[in-house]
Amino acid sequence: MKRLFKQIVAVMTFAMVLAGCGSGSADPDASQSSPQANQDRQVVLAAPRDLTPGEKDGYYSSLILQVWEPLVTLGADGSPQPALATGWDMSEDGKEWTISLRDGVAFHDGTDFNADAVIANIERVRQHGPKTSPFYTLDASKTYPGLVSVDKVDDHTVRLMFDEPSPSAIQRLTNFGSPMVSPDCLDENGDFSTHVQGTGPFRITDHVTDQYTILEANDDYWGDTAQVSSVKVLSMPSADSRASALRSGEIQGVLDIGAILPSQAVHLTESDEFVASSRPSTISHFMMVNQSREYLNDPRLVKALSLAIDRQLIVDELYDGYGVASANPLNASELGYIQDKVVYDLPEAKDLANQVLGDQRLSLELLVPQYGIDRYPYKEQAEYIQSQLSELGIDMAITILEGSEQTKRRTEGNFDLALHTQGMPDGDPVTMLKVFMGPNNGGCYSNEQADQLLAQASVELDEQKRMDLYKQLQELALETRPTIPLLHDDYLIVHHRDLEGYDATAYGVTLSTMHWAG
Amino acid sequence: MTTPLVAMHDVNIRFNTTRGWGYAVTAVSADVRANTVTAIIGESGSGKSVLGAAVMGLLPNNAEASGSITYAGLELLGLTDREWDQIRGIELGWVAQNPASSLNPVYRIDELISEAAIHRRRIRRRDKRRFAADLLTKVGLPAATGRNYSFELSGGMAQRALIAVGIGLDPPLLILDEPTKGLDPANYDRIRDAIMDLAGEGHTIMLITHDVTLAEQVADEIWVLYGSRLVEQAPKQDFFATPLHPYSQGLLAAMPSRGLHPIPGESPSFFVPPEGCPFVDRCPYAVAACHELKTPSHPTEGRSVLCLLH
Amino acid sequence: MTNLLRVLARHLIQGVLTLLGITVLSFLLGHIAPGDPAYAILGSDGVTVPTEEQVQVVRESLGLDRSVVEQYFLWLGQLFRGNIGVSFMTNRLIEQELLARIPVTVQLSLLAITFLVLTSLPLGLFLALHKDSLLDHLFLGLTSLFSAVPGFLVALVLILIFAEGLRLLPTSGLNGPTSLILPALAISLGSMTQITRVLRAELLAAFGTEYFQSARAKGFPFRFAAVKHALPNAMSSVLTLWGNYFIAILGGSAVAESIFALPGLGQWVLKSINSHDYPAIQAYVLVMGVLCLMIFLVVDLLQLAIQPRLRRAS
Amino acid sequence: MSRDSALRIAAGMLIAVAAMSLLAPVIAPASPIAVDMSLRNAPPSSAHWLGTDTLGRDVASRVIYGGRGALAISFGATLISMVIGIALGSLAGWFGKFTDTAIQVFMSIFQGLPGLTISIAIVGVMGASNLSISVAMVATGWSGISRVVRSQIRNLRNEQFVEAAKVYLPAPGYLIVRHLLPLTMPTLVVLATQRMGRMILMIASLSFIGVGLQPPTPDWGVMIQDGRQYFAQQPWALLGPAVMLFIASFSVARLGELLRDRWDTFSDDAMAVR
Repeated sequence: MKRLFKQIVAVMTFAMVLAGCGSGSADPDASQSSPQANQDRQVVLAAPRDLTPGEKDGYYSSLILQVWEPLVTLGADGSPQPALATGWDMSEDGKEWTISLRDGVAFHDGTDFNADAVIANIERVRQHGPKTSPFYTLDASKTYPGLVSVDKVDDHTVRLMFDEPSPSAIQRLTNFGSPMVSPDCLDENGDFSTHVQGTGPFRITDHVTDQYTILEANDDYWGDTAQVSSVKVLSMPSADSRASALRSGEIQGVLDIGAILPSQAVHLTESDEFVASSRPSTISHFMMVNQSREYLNDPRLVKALSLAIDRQLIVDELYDGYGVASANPLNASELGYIQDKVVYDLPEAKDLANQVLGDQRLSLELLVPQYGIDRYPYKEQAEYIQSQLSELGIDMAITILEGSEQTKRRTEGNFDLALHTQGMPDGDPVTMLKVFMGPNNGGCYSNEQADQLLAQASVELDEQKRMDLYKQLQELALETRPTIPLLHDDYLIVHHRDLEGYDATAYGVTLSTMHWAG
Repeated sequence: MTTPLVAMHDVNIRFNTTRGWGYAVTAVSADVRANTVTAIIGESGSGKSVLGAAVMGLLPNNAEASGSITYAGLELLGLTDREWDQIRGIELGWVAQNPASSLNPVYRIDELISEAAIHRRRIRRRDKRRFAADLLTKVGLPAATGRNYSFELSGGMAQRALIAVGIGLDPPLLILDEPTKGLDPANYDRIRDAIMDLAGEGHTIMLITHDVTLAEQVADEIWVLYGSRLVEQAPKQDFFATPLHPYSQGLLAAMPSRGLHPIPGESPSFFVPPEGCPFVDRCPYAVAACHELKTPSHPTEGRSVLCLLH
Repeated sequence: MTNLLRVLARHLIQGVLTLLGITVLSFLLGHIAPGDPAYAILGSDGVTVPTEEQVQVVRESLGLDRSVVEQYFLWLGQLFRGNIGVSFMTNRLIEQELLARIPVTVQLSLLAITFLVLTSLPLGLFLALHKDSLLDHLFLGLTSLFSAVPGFLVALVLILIFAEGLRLLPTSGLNGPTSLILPALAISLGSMTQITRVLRAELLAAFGTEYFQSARAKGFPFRFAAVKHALPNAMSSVLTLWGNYFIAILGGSAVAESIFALPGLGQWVLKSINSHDYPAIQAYVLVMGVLCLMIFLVVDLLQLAIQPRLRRAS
Repeated sequence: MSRDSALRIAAGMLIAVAAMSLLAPVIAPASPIAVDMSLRNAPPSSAHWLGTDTLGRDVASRVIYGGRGALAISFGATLISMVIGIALGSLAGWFGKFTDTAIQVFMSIFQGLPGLTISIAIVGVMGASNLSISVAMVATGWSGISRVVRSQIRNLRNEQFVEAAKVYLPAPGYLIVRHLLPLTMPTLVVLATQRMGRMILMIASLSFIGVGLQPPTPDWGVMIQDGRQYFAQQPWALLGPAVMLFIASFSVARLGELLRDRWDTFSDDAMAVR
């Protein structure tokens, strides 16, 4: 008898130990505090990806966590605005830029932000670059093309010397173009030895890959300090999980590109428990066409593909109006953007397709990146395109691939069609246009006129002439279709009504002004 | 006349089976006197094991029992589970039919022997080994057998271990169901002696067996069951000297010591409710009236027989 | 004791044979995969269009030009040296991925198995003791219902009720121990009803045995005899069957990890599929094979514990 | 409810589901793949009995078509699994010694891994298609059947009538097929139905986690996954396929249970839902 009970008790205790670790231990951070000090209560947010890729990443963490700050940021109209740099001016010949730096700013580890720190950051990118990252590649040849030297004028002024006129050098330094981190947190090959020590309103105190990042407010921030003392940012790849975490009160808000699907935002904000906030974003959505493949090298078929897709319908129905339908590869919030009138003409598309294919059916493969499904309605978008293309006599198979695998297949030219998002790395329109019209644009598009215009625009000193060159480039793109742009989306976030001061910006959220409702 | 320990009056037991009612025991009335060995003999399917199970209250749940069985004056039929638990083991001891499947293979023999005593706080767990050892030696087994499991014992050893288990709480009434079935001669004698010792120590024994020779050697009283009815009841000497019921005579004639003469014919079906004397179809002296015979007659003191001849 | 060693030896041999079989299966999987590993490796380190010679060089280095059998032993050799291979996707050694992810899947499956045992033991016993009661019939109906509901539907319902509805448990992700409760329930509920039904049937059979009857004859109340005498015997016959349910739960963890976004083996293999990372899929099959063998071994050891017949029989 | 009437109901439900899937082109009210973006997530109406999904496709038609893939594959794969299972099972059961151990080891590979793991690996490597899913289903299906057939053939082998038959029927193959297998037929039918029920669930699970049948072919598992996101506005996009999936697998599983009880044969309980 005794032995049997002993066995049962053993099984029970073993199970209790296991289940014990399963019993809900109270979450230490969410300590319920008295009303007036409730700003100490930790805010929990979720993003579709890990916003802190860590030490091997060029930036360590994303700009939107406001841990590190750039020299220059982007204004609403797409023009450069002062951040850590207070002002800048260009020499007559456009080869020399003098930048004045903000005074009285310190990194989180206490070291001063001054000319030497800026030079160290720029040298880091030039020597150890390019540094890959899920955000943007930190690459000196893209951010400072033709940079000869950078030297210190005084403690708070630096001068950049270029070997050719660089009128849009400052645009290229916006946001991800110029991350300023403390030189002491970098190791010998330009990677991070500790959490990134930036100058921003938040500092990182803890991080577990693919799970969460914890931010604490930086009390001696040069600007107005953050209103909440602690933020926990979870990494939740699946859109359904983020929506259901909002509904269950597990998180108070979402952030980063593709934070919430438009349809989920519409549904969540039906009740007044949740509030949505959106602004035109710097992200555009494309359908890349491999114009080296048979039939796809025929511009008529590419035009047919473009005409067969009702972009306005996609924006209104799948993105619930959060976005701008457009065939222009340049992002809507970019300098010199021309708002084009989208054309949807299925009959003409059928006619064009018929001219190219005759009555035989063409089978193609559309590559859909997994991040597209996690952040955007790419699944419905793909199936919509599938049904439209079947009207043109094209049987399209949908293949879902991990982001990195899809990028590899695109760079190898091993694809027919591919849905793809492209952010605006910096304020310079030429960078963006080069991605699609430049030499290795992955779509095997080549056009001398485009190359010529691009070369001119990057050195043209006169601003008016530069804007005119941008206009010609966009018209050329609309005419020759290097790729099939679909829309520029809105940066859309949703948060619980208990959280105030939490709004969308062109690229990110207002983390520092966020606070608990009174 | 010693007082009857177990008194059965008009006991009927039938089973609700998928093929309709099966009649196992019909209108049995008889008494078991204290400190005696009553042998209940009959061929398999005559209802003797069912009668034993009824006294222990261990009938399967599709069985229906009527009439009265009293133990020391206490009516057993109709006791609640709790009441049964009070008397089983302490008052009534049960030694099942086949030892191999009646000893739980998961526990050692000493655990099986002493678990009831420990459960009723007769002994403490610490004394388990000694308690079992005493009982094992009593039934002629080495004390070390206690550490074995049932599948490690031979048929004879298992049978004696089962007896040790049954007499664990020294119950006044012991019911042994076919204790000698399938045993080799050596073990047969040991079991027979064990039964006689138990009787000697004052246990009242109901011995259910098809082995007439065994009954002859150990029993004080003989009951003969046939076709679910008690066809004859008599003290041993009278029974073996002058068996009255034709079936009893046939039974004795079939014994090896008396020439192995088989009884012609088939035994009655389990599903046919018995009318009158169950032996009527095979009885050389059968007459029409035998079909209506209901009550046994009592030719002499302490004997009864269900037959018109007496 | 000799029996214990003999059983363990038998198990070891059987396990090794099975594991070898699984390595063959996982090797063949890698082989029938479309595409050429050489291309995949070349493609991943930035060489835009690998030239024919380069591909040939890599093929030699991978031994792809030798016979299949030779390649298998070459690959097996690598395996024994602990080098499961490099994942095409992340270029990281697969071991690093495995070491990070195996604990999650094991914890999830263990918790699911614990739920299973903790509910089916008492429930099976209760239903056997209350045979044909209303609850008994209700449960039997529930069992055939549950056997038809897939794990992922159970998960969706659980999320709707406990996470979003009652806000008791996290909806997904792995932050804190409570996030394993719902996924574990999702993958074990289906099997829970099956196992309880099987245990109930075995208990009812045990109630009919002679050793149970003689236990009752000793005056033990029905419940007491059921626990002490019927349950161990019933357990010994259902335990091997339970082993199969535990294997099913281990497999089901892939579904739970995909719905609840748990960074376990299942989620990893699904990601690897989306990047055609065949070495990762091979590694997944191998690891699951090893985990299953462990479960079978534990089940057999438990069998030895509760069945003296196995331990002692000559 | 008597055993037989339950049997008839379960069989009836299964036949109804099979007929629905087979006659889908005839009975479906609309095309299952016609996209109509202007009518997204519409509630049930006379035109669309169960409303429309996120792309404006008719949910009712997609539910009716949804079973075709799963039922066809699970039925086909069950048959093939039976053939392989019986062949190898008989070989192992009849010959014993070397062939038996060899086949046993081969079986232990597929027994030693969860069905879902094998399926994910096969479909993952071969790419999601009807062929790869069928191969996966056969790979996870045959070993259970072969194990049962082996044990049955082994028991029957030393029956007297088999000894006698051996005299005038030297070729074992013929003897097994003509004499032994018919005896195991009830068990095989029970196994087949249980196996098919599990396959229907497995295919749906594979589709749900994204390795199953590919769009645009309508499939219950995929529809349930897609329907999750718009569950609040249009619950039928998820409930429709979920209910049909349940009915299909419940009727098959129940049929298996009832046949098992009716013929009182060995059931495949050991093979849990893989």
